[in-house]
Amino acid sequence: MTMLKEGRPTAPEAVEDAHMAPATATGNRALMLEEKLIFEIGSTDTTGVDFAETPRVASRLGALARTDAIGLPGLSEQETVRHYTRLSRQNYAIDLGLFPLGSCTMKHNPRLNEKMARLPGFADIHPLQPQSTVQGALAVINQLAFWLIDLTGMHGVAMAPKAGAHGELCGLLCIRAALEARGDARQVVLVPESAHGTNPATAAFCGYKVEDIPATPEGRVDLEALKARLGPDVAAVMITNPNTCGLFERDMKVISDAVHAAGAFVYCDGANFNAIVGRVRPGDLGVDAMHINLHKTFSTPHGGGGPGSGPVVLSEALAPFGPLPYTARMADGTIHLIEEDNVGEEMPQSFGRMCAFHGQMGMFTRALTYILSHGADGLRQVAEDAVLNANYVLRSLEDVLDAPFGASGPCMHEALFSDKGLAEGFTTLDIAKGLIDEGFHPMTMYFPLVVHGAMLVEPTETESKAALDQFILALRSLAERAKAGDEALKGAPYHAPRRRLDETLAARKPVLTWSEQALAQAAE
Amino acid sequence: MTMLKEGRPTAPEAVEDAHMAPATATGNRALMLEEKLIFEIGSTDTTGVDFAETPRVASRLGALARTDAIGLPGLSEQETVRHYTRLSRQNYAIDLGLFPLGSCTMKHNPRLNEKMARLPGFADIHPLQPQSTVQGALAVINQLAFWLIDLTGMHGVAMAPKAGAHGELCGLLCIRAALEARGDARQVVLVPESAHGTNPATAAFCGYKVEDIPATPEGRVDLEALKARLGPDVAAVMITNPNTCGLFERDMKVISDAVHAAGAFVYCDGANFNAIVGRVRPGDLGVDAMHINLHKTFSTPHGGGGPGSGPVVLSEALAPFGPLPYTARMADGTIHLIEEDNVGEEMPQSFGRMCAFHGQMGMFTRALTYILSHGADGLRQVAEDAVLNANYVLRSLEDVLDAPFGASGPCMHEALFSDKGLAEGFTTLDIAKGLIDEGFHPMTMYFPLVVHGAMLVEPTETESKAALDQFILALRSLAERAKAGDEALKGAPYHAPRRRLDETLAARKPVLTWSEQALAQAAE
Amino acid sequence: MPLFDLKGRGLERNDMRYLPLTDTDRQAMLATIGAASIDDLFVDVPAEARLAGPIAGLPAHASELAVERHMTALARQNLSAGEAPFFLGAGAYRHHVPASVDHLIQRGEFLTAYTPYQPEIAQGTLQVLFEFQTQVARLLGCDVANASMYDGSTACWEAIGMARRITKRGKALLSSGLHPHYVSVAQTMAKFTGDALVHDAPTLDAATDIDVLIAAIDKDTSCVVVQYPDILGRIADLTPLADAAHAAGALLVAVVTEPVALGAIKAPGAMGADIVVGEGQSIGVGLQFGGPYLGLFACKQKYVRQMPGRLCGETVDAAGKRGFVLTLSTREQHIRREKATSNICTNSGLCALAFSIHMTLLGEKGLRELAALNHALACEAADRLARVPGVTLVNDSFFNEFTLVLNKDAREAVRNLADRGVLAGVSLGRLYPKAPEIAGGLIVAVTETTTVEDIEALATALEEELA
Amino acid sequence: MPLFDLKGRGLERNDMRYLPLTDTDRQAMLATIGAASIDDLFVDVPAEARLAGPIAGLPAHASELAVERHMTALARQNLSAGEAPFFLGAGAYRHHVPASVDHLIQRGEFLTAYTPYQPEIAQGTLQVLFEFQTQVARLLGCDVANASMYDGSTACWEAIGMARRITKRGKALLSSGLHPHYVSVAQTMAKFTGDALVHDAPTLDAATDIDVLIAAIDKDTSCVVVQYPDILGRIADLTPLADAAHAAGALLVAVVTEPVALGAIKAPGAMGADIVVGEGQSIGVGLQFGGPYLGLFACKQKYVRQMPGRLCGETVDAAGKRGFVLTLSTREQHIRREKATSNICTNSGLCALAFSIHMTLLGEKGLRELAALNHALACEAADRLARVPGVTLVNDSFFNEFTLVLNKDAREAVRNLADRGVLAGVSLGRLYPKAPEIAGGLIVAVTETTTVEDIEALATALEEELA
Ligand SMILES: Cc1ncc(COP(=O)(O)O)c(C=O)c1O
Ligand SMILES: Cc1ncc(COP(=O)(O)O)c(C=O)c1O
Repeated sequence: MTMLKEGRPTAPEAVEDAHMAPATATGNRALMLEEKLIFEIGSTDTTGVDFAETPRVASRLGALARTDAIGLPGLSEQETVRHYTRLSRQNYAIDLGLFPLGSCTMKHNPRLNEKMARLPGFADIHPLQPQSTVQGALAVINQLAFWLIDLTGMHGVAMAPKAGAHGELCGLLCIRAALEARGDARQVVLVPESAHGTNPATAAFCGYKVEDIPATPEGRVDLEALKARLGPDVAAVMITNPNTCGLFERDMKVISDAVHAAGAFVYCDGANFNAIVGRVRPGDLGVDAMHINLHKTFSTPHGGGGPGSGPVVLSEALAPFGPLPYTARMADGTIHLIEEDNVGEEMPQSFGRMCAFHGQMGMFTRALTYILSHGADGLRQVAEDAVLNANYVLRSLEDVLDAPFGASGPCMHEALFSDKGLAEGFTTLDIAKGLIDEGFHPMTMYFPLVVHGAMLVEPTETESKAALDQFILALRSLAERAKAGDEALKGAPYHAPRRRLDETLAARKPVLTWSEQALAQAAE
Repeated sequence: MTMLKEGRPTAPEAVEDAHMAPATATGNRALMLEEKLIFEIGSTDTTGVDFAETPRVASRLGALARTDAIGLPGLSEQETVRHYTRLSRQNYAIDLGLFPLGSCTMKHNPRLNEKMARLPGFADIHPLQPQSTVQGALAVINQLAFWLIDLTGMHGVAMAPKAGAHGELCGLLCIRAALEARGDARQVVLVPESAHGTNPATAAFCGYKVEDIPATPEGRVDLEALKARLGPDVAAVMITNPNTCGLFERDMKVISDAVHAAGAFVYCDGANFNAIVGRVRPGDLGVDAMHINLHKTFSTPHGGGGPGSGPVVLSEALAPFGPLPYTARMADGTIHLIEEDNVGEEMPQSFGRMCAFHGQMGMFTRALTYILSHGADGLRQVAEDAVLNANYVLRSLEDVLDAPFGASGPCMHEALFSDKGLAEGFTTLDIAKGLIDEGFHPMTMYFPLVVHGAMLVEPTETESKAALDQFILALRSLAERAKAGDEALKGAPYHAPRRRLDETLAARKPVLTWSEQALAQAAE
Repeated sequence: MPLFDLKGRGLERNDMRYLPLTDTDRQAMLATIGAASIDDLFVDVPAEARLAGPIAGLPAHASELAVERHMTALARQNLSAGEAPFFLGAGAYRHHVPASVDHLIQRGEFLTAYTPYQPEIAQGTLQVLFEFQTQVARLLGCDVANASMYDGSTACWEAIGMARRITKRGKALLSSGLHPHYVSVAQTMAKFTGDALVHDAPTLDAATDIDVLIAAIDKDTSCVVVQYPDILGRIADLTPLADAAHAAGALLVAVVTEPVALGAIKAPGAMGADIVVGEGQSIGVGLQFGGPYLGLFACKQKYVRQMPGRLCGETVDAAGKRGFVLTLSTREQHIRREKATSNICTNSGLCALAFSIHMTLLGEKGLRELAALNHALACEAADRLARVPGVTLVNDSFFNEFTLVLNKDAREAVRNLADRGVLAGVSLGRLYPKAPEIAGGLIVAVTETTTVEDIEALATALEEELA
Repeated sequence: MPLFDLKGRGLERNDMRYLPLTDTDRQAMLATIGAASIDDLFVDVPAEARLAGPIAGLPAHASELAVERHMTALARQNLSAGEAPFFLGAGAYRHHVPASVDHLIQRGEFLTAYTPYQPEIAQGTLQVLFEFQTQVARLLGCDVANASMYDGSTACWEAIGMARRITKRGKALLSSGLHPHYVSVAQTMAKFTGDALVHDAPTLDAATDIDVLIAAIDKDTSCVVVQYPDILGRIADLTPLADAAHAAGALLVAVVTEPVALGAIKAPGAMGADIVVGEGQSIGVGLQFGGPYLGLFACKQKYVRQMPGRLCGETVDAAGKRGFVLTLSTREQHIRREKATSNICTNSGLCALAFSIHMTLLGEKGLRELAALNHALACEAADRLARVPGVTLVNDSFFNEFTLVLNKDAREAVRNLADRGVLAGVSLGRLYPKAPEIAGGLIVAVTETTTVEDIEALATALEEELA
């Protein structure tokens, strides 16, 4: 052993003992640190913020001063930074690797977008400032609105909706308002079984009865069945295109024509717009309303669950019913925010306001930055590369994984596999958890519902070929293990911060907040 | 097993098989991702940056256009973000936990400081802009300079030095200039054996002969020996106070008086200023020059090795010899940057310029922000809490770890232990590597040189009692294992991204850059 | 239409900074797929719907530098709150957010993660949600809280819907002190769900409409919705209202648009509110011209299975270690589809994180100090502004926001003051264009970011404007 | 003296946002230690040196909000490069740094790590350094590069010192085209080390002083130090100089202050330079009023053991996996103390990271495009400015920087133009106050951030100034 004079060895002995690792006294494993709850480490008289002296005044709190203990622990700034840094390290994220959640479009989130959204001129302005003081912000909304219209070939756009589901709501409200305006109180919305849960939920949320549309064996809407069901009670048909099986609805235009002929409207779930942006305009397919998840196609970050933004593009028939407020460019170049205050007689049929202010400004600045960066040419390339990547995954794995619609033509931006052919007792979940150990986020599991043990893989265009190849390698290895019945796979993940978690227990005895009591009980 | 209708299990089987973890196909271990070199994953025709079109011009490159391949790989933005994010996750850092490197003052780096340094008014100004356009920046330098003087009780300050070692250089240049100005070409600098390596290196760097000062058995400078060595050949004595054994040099004032009486100067290494800031002014102890590591006491981040900043406070005797440029506030309130251009007859004895521009502006804004945040009261508290934390560690562990100077009085901001008493064959290195598995950065090892197997622990004031208690628990457990001769400890770390690395191999056959050739050889 | 020449340039496939595939890659991949060209992958798109080239109307791709210049120029066309004396509130408040909050929410592992559907590698987000739910429940004085809604106004509507499901009644009484935008949102939805809403514009009195509401409760009432402090800044004890509602079998829904207030005044839950919703933007999120914001949603334990939105719960892993998962998802659209309690999916996760971090930095001590400071500065401002000739103060109770009556149309005054560089507050004319009788009203908010100089600037400008 | 009232307040021990200990903690810890009070821990400080209370002259601690306000106000007193037509260079260049660079260097694991002394948990920093060393070596055309120095000027001095150690000679010839601040730094050091330096101010000719230097080389010469492109922006082939130096047993040290140039022009190493040093600020780091910057240091393989600064090398771990460590540390102060090759310890690690990330984003393709764009814009600017009456262009070769001669003192012109909001360049009067014969010289730098409008603004302002 080489050793310096101070007694320091400089070359290690070779080892073959990775599994000898003794448990640590702290429970930590080097850089994977266990972190307690703020309620366990903080205290109500510690703070990480200090303030200027409070002037003495006679309180005017209506004799309602809060005197009880609230129970909010504080931490010093250092402890706070550490708490959240440590927690963050227990997450997977796009920044770490491929995040192929089907239907979620987990593409790269450019940092320029974050920087632009934080310019004080955007981040530090109040929604009710006089319009003369927010012309730049209104220009952002207005420009984005126009470009979304250009990209979709539609007539108008509602910028207010705060996410995809909120956009669905906006679209259906427009449809209902349009129908009511012509005195036509239709009550049914048709939704394919493969649709995302928000579609039926939204339809129900605004008072519609939901009925299924059947699918063909090749994974598309059954046109004949649909036509047969159309009638005077049907208000709208909700279609996802490309659909959640990853296929383009070839008959979209025919469907739209049939729906329109039956006096109903076509709502398109635009969550999968990434597959066609710059190559196909939904307006050309007869769509009446479609939400666009800015947090998918236009790369605003998902943030662990939100926020998103779901502008809805509208056909000429629906545009007059859209929500307040909206922006309009005047002849003199100024941009007006049209709201209750100044709408006058301009938009008499608007269904009204659907959220407190003007939508998700912070997402608009990011999405506009994204569009400017890509341009018309880049966006078209986005769709092409997204589709190319998905087909590459599909065709590279269909020999080891069942691709139920592999014969239905090329897929669009996502590749769908099923659990068919795995050894007895092995499930999609095992493959998913195995991917975790391999350093990937799993694909969407068990959705769409039309396929047993569905695995929906959406790589997006921002993945390199090298990243895809590594992912394919990992998935192939897992498929082989699951087919061979490798029991070790059922224990995966082994290397993640936690082993598989018990969801049944969580739902059976819900513990939704921390309490001193729960702690005391646990200690017993 | 609970199972949803789509075939999804919701509760896991209980496991006892953590060590069954099979190797992954990718080599990744869930969130601990292996990452190749950019030269292995990038290509020279990929880029993560795009530019506006280049106008066509006739080149005026003096016929020296670069035509050879440079060999610089590029990555798309997504790949770049991933590469560096993954690499970052292989690092330990203050943001993850206690980083008790003795002599390094790894305290919390407030994020406000980062934000302020990035204001365009500070970050995006050129060092040679007309002074009328950079008054705010000059005010930052000037204000910081004055407050450093206040905090140290000195006469002047040189802001140019770019780190502690550069500050030492500045101080010794002042001393040499002052001696030469009086025609006194002394040639020797005295340095304690416990001093940081930069002290002797700096003295040698500017042409001095270096001699050791002996220490007393209790870990302080041997006053009598020092006095005996002083003489007409000694230019300066370099003392670290608090010293690197973590002790305050009680006799500092007596030493200074003796040094001055012998016609020499006292250079104080101020790396450990954190122990006394706001409580003791070095100027009151007879110091002539002292560098202040803004990246220690004033919390500018270490950044994995730098940059730092090392302003040097100077006594009245040395101030006239300080470097150019410097700032001066004029009667009209404007601040002038005094440099060759405008120094006139004002600073005839200045030893000149020691770096291209005006020092580490980016560190000045951070340090000033830090001082404003703490105030005089907070800085005093910093020293108190830093010393309290170190003594708490010292006294909590001296029963299991040898504390060679534990009887020499309270320690200051750092606690020193040795490897005495560990089982045969167990070293300080084993304890350090064990700490890694426990989730801590090791302490400074094998420094100072005066103690065998030294472990120098500097917790800093920004650690909570809970963090210290966990650290003490871990170190106690490791000390016990090393005393009991637990062989497993010699294999540590087990959980880090790498096991112990072979430094001998690295130095014997240095591979300092990547080359295609090296790759080809490895593949053989 | 772009303000600045973006200097975009034509398509060069390999130089888009966000797209990693090279043409060589593309060819190799097409070969694996067995397709001759990209176009072959789009065969299922009807020929007439395939676009031949890039869409007209949009510029070509532009460099980061050009885009940054363009966006910066747009940003500079706005007068940001930090550049002027600033007094706007009315549902969105300017507070100082510590720098560490924004630093932490930008950690890629938080920012670029999806909803935590794979809990083994999402414990970071999940533990934060569990902590957030606890913080919100405690702040609002409720048993449980969810993992966030879009914003306060949509949370408010969800509460009305939930009250309908619980009480099986369809009439909601909305206080005249409820934010008019929240009222509008509810009215929009009610048109379609058939709920009946009762509502008037507020009057400029010191007292709230609690007594009116109590009198209006009847056996058809599903809930009473009351804002606290209300749109004019007034604070009333909700206990009598809760009692009256409960006596009639109705629920009390309380709405809080300024959560900082709850560091100073009683929690609605503690006064008997069954559901408490709120806008969380004040803590951690910032103004952002109205969004994204943060809907807070909390209620009594017994109603938990009727709640909308995601919930995070505690559990254990296969090795017995504590961990967190999304739970009770049988309430949610992805499991229950048309029978879900709400259609919400994407929520305000990152804003919840920001809220939770800011709240952790504050802690109870900091929150109370912050609230006290807001209140004290607001008191000073109210006193100063009430001394301006032509100005009357409406409130006798308030937290950090109060209403003045000017001797002229406040909308005009606000616009004129903006021209002088003072952002004076929110006029009632803007909020209630159809209620000319209260058009003199001006809502003024004061927070820890307001300086004495700001207050003086507003007072002076008002003096000149009203003279 | 502070410009703004910081509203600090007196000491309240528990409310400092950065200090986690509570008074309760402190008492408990003192008890463990066995000390009665904090003062007892300072017993070794002589009584007369113990301060009784907070130091006078400094304010009390202040809130984040107050500090941010204060610093922002100071920042606003500066005219930042983005706010004006901007043409300064002369050793510090304004380039666009992609947003992702700053995002990544702020990852806590990079920002708040120390020097990688514990390689098992510092592979992130170490791999970056290994990549950085390779990038720098390739860019400069050398075999090896170190892990960074403070800045270009100190790297330059270190190179002279290294040449002395290698050649055992003490006379260095400094080109008149070497940045005058670099010359000053060398002169400062040489006063103490005894090296002899030969140097003159430049003349305003199109040709560099290569021939003069070749003629001056003699057997005492340790090295010739030449900047490329030089301070006036001129570019000369270094091969003859390298040959002449080598023939005399001397080394050629090349200095590059604008590394972007090496995307367009030959690398100094390829022309025979033995040591190439540079200022790396242009790539990834930003202007920052002069610091922190990034010293680049590269040389031929055979001189590696004479290099200053840290080196990262490849090795394997105990399980046989590739890993990286700091190596050859027997050159360094912490091992060799007074025998070290340099006293440097803390270097510019984070700036090296920023450089490396930016270079990875660029890649060879991007770097070449960036260089081409800089050069093209500079050519356009030079042509435009040369047409201004009273202006003559010195250079016939240049990359992105050239020198004009004005018909008046350029220092004054620069000041006057600044008053009109144009940051015109760097005057030779400021750099060479003792050389009045070149006081008409103005160094103008043009980068990808310069717009056509900026060039026009400078031309117009110069026309008016010189009329
Ligand atoms: C197909 C589909 N539709 C709708 C939605 C709902 O969108 P959001 O989550 O933005 O409300 C999603 C997103 O998860 C989706 O994938
Ligand atoms: C005691 C001591 N002196 C000097 C230095 C050198 O300072 P720097 O690294 O800033 O050059 C250090 C820092 O490592 C130190 O700990």
